[in-house]
Amino acid sequence: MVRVEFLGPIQKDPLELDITNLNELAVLLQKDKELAEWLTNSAVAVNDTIVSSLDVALKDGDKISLLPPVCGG
Amino acid sequence: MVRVEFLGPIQKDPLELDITNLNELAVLLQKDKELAEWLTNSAVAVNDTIVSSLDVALKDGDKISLLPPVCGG
Amino acid sequence: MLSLYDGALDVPKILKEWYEAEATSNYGAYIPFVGTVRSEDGIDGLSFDIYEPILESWYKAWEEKAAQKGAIIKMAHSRGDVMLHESSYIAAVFSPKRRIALEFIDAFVEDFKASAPIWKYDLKNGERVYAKDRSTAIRGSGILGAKQ
Amino acid sequence: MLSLYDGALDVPKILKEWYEAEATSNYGAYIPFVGTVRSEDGIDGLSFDIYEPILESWYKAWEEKAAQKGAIIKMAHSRGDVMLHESSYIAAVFSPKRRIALEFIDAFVEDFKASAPIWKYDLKNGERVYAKDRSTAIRGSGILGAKQ
Repeated sequence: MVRVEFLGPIQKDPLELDITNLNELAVLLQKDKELAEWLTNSAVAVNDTIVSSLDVALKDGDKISLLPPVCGG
Repeated sequence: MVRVEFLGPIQKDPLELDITNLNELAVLLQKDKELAEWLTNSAVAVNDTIVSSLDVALKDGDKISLLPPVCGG
Repeated sequence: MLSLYDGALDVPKILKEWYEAEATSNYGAYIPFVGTVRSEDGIDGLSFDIYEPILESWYKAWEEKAAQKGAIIKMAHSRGDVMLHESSYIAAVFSPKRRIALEFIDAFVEDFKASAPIWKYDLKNGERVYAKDRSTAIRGSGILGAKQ
Repeated sequence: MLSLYDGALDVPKILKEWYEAEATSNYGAYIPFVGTVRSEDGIDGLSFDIYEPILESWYKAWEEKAAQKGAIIKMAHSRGDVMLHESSYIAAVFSPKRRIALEFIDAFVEDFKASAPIWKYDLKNGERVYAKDRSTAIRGSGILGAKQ
């Protein structure tokens, strides 16, 4: 199982999913219409490291975070 | 008479000179060998405004300042 | 040093602590950048969410960039609500020479704005509204939105 | 505001006074640049001469440039001796937005270094030696040296 967290303004509870890579995650999340815009403008971190492609294998216990557009300061 | 002041590290007392323009001042100061280097690297102000050429007429009571290389901060 | 505070920053106190902490470190230049909540669009204040694990790794990478130039950085940021004319952000650089400090503070603050995992909300009429229009997508965003 | 002090600056006090003076002026960005005397070449400290009439007109021109961008500046500098690890210079900009503040502090500090009528001396072995090699001729210098 991997855990998926939605950060900042994305109003969605964490998910526990049985997936092995980020492509599977994309397919699953794209079924949720409320996430559509967030998927196009959020960055993705695996175990707190931002990744730049979906070619990432996942293992049991991994944490995935969606980071929507930021504005610190 | 105009007054000529030497600022910062130029170790020279002020002069009171009877001149009518900066060209005359250049001729006079160039006779002082100790000033030779300062004349090449100092800026010139007339009544506290820096000037960019010698084509400046002087009148009685004007103040001329020589400003050697600076390093504030 | 990265410090997070609940609510507004005590700017004079933080600037003084940082200055005194490096008083004998032989840095010739100290440049803090202080961000303060402005009155605009009728807001009462701002509010911030921070995701600390990634903020810390982002900050650590900037510490290393600073070290390569013989410089150090410090940063403070608010969590939660910060009202009008209060300050929520200080970033600072200390370096031996001024050019490095002037260039570094600019790059550090700009990358903070573009990359640090902090989300801003307007406090207005008792609501907390995501400042979507002023927010920036982190580089590499959108990969989950591409059609599979 | 241009403030000249005999000897070292009380940096925390000045940064606090400036911050508090503009606390409700609705500036989003405050960037002070602090210059501190570094230990190098065996000096005991630095010493400064200032020619105030031209410093004031130079400063006034920068105040006007700042006003054109909706910003304000403040500056403090030491006269006379400032010892190792003490500070002699603070320049600051306040502006509504960060880009203007970041660009302005850089231009303001660099022009200060190139143009402000202040002369620096090393304090070393009880002597006060003009820091000739670190000094910059003001733009337009040398006109009196040209052969007539």
